[in-house]
Amino acid sequence: MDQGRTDIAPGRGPTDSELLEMYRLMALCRALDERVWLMNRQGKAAIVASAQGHEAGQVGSVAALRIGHDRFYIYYRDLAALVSLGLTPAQIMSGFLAKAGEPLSGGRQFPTHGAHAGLNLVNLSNVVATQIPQAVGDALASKMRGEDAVTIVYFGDGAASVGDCHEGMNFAAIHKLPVVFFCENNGYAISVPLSKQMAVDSVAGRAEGYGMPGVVIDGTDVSAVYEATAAAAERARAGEGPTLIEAMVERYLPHTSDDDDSRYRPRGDIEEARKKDPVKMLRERLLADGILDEETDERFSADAKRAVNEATEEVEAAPHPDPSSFYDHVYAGDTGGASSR
Amino acid sequence: MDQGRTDIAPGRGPTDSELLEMYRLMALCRALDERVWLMNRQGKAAIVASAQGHEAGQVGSVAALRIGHDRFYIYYRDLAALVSLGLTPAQIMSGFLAKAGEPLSGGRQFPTHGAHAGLNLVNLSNVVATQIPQAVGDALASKMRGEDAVTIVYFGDGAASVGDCHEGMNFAAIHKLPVVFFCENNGYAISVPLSKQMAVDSVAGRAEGYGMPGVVIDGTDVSAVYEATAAAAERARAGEGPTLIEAMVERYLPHTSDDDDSRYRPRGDIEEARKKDPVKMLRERLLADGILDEETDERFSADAKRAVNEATEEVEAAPHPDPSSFYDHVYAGDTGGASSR
Amino acid sequence: MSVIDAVREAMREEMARDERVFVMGEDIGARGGVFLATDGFVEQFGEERVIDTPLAESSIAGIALGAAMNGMRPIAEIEFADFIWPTFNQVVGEAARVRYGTAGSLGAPMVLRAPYGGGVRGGLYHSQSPEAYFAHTPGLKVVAPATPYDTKGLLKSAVRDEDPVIFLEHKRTYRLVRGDVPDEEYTLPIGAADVKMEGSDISVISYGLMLHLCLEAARELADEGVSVEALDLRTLRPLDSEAILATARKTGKALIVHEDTKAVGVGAEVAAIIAEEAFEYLDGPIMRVAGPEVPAMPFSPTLEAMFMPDTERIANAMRELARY
Amino acid sequence: MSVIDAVREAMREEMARDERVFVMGEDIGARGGVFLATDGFVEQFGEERVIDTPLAESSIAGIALGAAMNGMRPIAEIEFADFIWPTFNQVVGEAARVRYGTAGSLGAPMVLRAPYGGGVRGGLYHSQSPEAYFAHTPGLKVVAPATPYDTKGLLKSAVRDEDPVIFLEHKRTYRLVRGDVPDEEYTLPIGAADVKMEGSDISVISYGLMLHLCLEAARELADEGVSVEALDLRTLRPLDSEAILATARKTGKALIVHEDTKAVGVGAEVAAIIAEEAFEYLDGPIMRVAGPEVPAMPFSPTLEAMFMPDTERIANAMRELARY
Ligand SMILES: Cc1ncc(C[n+]2csc(CCOP(=O)(O)OP(=O)(O)O)c2C)c(N)n1
Ligand SMILES: Cc1ncc(C[n+]2csc(CCOP(=O)(O)OP(=O)(O)O)c2C)c(N)n1
Ligand SMILES: [Mg+2]
Ligand SMILES: [Mg+2]
Repeated sequence: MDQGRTDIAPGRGPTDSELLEMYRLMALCRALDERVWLMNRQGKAAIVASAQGHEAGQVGSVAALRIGHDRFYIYYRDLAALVSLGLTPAQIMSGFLAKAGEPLSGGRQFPTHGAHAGLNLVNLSNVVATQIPQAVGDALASKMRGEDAVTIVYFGDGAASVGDCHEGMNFAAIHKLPVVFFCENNGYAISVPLSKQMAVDSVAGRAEGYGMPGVVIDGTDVSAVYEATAAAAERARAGEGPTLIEAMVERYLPHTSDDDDSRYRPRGDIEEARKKDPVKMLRERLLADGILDEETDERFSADAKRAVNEATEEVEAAPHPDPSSFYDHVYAGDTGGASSR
Repeated sequence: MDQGRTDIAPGRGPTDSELLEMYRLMALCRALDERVWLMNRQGKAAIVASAQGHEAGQVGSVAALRIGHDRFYIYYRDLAALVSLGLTPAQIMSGFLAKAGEPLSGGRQFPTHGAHAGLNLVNLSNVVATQIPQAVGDALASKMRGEDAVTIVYFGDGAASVGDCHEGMNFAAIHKLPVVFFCENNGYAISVPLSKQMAVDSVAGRAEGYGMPGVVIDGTDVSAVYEATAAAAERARAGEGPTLIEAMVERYLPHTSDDDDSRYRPRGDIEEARKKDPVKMLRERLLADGILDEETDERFSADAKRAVNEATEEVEAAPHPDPSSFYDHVYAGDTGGASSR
Repeated sequence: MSVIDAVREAMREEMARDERVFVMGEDIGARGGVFLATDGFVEQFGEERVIDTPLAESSIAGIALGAAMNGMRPIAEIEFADFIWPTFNQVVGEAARVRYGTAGSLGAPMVLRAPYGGGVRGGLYHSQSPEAYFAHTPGLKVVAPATPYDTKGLLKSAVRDEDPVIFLEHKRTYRLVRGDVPDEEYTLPIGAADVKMEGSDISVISYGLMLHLCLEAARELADEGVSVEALDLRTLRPLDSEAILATARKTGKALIVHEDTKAVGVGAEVAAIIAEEAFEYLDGPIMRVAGPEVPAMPFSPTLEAMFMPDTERIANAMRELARY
Repeated sequence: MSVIDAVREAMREEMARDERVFVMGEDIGARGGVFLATDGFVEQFGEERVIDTPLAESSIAGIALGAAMNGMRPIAEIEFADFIWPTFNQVVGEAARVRYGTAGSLGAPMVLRAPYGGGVRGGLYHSQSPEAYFAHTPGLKVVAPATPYDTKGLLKSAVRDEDPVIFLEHKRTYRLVRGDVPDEEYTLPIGAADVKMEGSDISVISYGLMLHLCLEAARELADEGVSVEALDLRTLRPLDSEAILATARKTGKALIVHEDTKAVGVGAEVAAIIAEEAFEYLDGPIMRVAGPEVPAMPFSPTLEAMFMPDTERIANAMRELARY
């Protein structure tokens, strides 16, 4: 943790094998991310929001939680969280191409959006910050039933300005709900820099005003992320309530494939940021620490490439959703093509 | 100031004659307040929200500002602010009885609601916290035109939970707008106690998270209120941006005349609070300091009583608004009874 | 039993029946709700299931939604419908699309209750009728009952419904309207209108408080020899278009009455359905009596009276229609 | 000139003309707006009058309202209409009532611009049509132009209007629809519909993107010997009921077309007005072609196509109506 803020105990760190697995996931995600961006440029994927630069924050936090048990409210930039949760490249890519059988929304929603019941994964909408009170309500439900699931909710620095963020955090603190607020602060909301988003330089500084701990961490360092998340989850499970983690990250690419960041972002800015590329940094560290060897690294690369290639082929060949599914699921019981009114 | 919080310089205090005038206004307001409550119990006033217990906060803050120049966004509990701004008891009472010629909304709105252009006074709606971003926009307008008006916005502890409060404060801090956020913390939002409203015990503690100073003051002490407001106004005029003042006050009566506080509030609670009655405390202090003498005090009492009696007679005799005014002012230019569609 | 009693008993029974049901909102705990809809609940069910929330409507809806997506069945109270606008993003934008946007993986079985309507000296901000906005929104269900019997049966169905239901209670009916409610448990189907009075000359289609004024006007008309059929919509989404068309076809003359303002209101849809699908049966224009096109109901009694449709206006419209 | 150019030029001219006019919204500064509606503005007018706001729509509306009440004329951009729901409380609840609730002491001369509509692979949250909600609200004006000429003239009028105007720009028309715009300055009256094609057999009433599909379908029908009159509503509140009634009385047959979902939509009001006031002139049912009753437009191209009304559906409805 960069600036541990106070009453949050240090969490346990990742084991070597966990580190290795996180690196594998980050490399896989990066390969997938580059591919879908390319597919957008080829006119195949209508819209892409890239996670490049954010991977350590997402992978590190998911790794510190219990997949299939804890609960995940993510947002559009969380491709690496999806990969970490175990969605396959083909499943994810089928969202980018909105193909039949897409697991989250049946191709109805933007890529990565929808939900996955088995994974306790929700990415309901594109509307920034709506997930925050929803995640709080989700945690309330777990608490009411006496379950020990922790709900983590991801959001950006822009989202922190929305009223729903305030209302959700306040409620979670009052009821000491098992929530981890995970802010991926990349310094931009599309083109709006942090200095126009807030008069302070950290979202985590607001945590105290709600009565919960807030920590600022280096979001490019998986270990720091893992530790902070583990500590927050422990607090949550112990009934001590929510924690706000602010992971400082960088957005390498434009906001989405529709954006042109040269209109507002100094080039040097990104070059500078890329020096702290979380995937490269982790690779170097694991090599140095003897946790990763070149051979394994090459295998990871090759596997990632193959998985992404296979996914591309599979998904490009897949059919579009059947138009007759259009009227399904407006209300419970709506299936089979009948209009609801 | 009880707990000066940091970077806010102490403001100037009220002069003796200002103190005396504030006392006169507080006593007048109390008499009016008791009368309209009575008129509700008599079935004459449909709804009353009382300011009893809040008077020092409202009178002290208005006194520190420039009437007719600075700008006031108040809420439903701000009867004493209205009295301080110079509305007559008859004008105010005409709102409680919704009579013709009522100056703020023509009897269309709940008592004390509407606006007064000459006084730069806005109390637009009953919807809690909506006035906060409005006041921020109001201050933005003054700043854009290079005017030195300060906008003060009043709200309760409940209002602080609303998203609009967060969004408005954040914007004001970013743009260093000349706003004073004046929270009248009476520990209740109708029946909901502060402990269920927030996990902390002060709203002002949130100011830092926006990048502005926040102070907690004793809202039953006019001098403390005056000083804090004067200091915040000076900051605002100097281009240093907003301040959040949290005045700790007590609500002596039920939330409104529709409420029954015995359902949720321990009796001892109010009795305890009444020991710090701001009107009585100021009276005693001014008598002790020789600023007020018994004779003047009796004159104030008699004047207040007479003004309230005269207002009652005048307003009870006044006609109801002409039904033909019903279609006026839906859009600009709508007057004379024509339907707008 | 009064309407507010019906609301209370429906919730009490559903909470007793199903552990997943809980209530949340402002002042619903010790205070028992500003209209006493949850009077005694905190004593009976405890603070965990009777949650006094902070003053923050957007999150009341958002938190209810999150709890619903995670297996609970929240009933959230919006203290007055006038304060429901902050929930729009979480309700119209989010809850209404949960099932569709997840292709059925998740649902949002939540109820948002709100006292609405005027004629209570509520002024601009305690008198509003928000039904048209929600009735326009696919994915929501909108219920607006008029009697204690319908209120109880429909609220119980709303709580059991798998989809988000906006449940609108006309606050003037709370204590004014009384009626029999059976001791045995029952539910009523959402989406079914109800003929509250059979007739053959003209149809009046209404809901909520206005239904009662329509029935009063219909009784006046009966004395004048005009037979009025009164349809109570009860549910505003989905609208029971079969029942609407049946009565329109039967009498050939339709009058729609609501307190909410006219333009782009629920009455417009009822008129459009009839004009589109029962055109051949019509013997007169489709008429509407509705709130006037002003932003809200004023506080002054003289001005409030200008807003509220009354029995006289309704009876006059019936007479005009009967003359065709 | 394209529609987006018309938007930009209208704002540029009004900002140059009146110091009180300023723009605010997300990404409207250096980025020039996500659709480039304010491209070059920050360079021309400076950061004070071109305000990149935090991501917080409720306050964008609330701050604009406060500035408007204090003498300014803000134009606030909501990045996509899908994100307009958080403004509902400040717009529907507050801005719409400022003049009425202060008996004329204050007004709210503000414009809320929003790109809306689908057919752009926008999915559930970048395709929505929010007009019905605002068109239901007295105190607001709602403008939804279809051509560059109308866009420029109406946006300039909106900025000069003394009351709050919701200005809806169909994002698919931004670059697709081009047209002549005079060099000289002009404004167009809010509240006036426009006959875009004269005809005598049937009337088609529409607005926004759908107007263009209606005109295309009308040209098809002309080849088949059916003469279609096409009315462009342009303003959705206040509706130009005279123009609606004039065309309905002229042809006796009305088809209303909009992309927004059907129930309780703007088309319902148009149908209701005709059914109420032009009943004697009608030779056929009042028909509607509108978006289907699903919560929103899906992202998949095959599913998106199911949502969007197209020329074929419109032409078929015209044929059906012509047969009466
Ligand atoms: C309520 C809302 N307003 C505006 C948008 C348009 N929009 C999409 S993403 C975005 C920026 C979000 O920034 P941030 O929260 O920092 O997340 P990041 O994209 O940087 O990860 C904006 C303005 C939206 N989706 N929702
Ligand atoms: C948005 C909104 N929600 C609910 C209400 C109903 N209501 C009116 S006053 C009030 C409590 C406000 O408490 P607080 O802000 O502390 O002010 P106080 O009355 O204590 O001065 C509530 C819940 C409202 N007017 N507006
Ligand atoms: Mg960001
Ligand atoms: Mg309070």
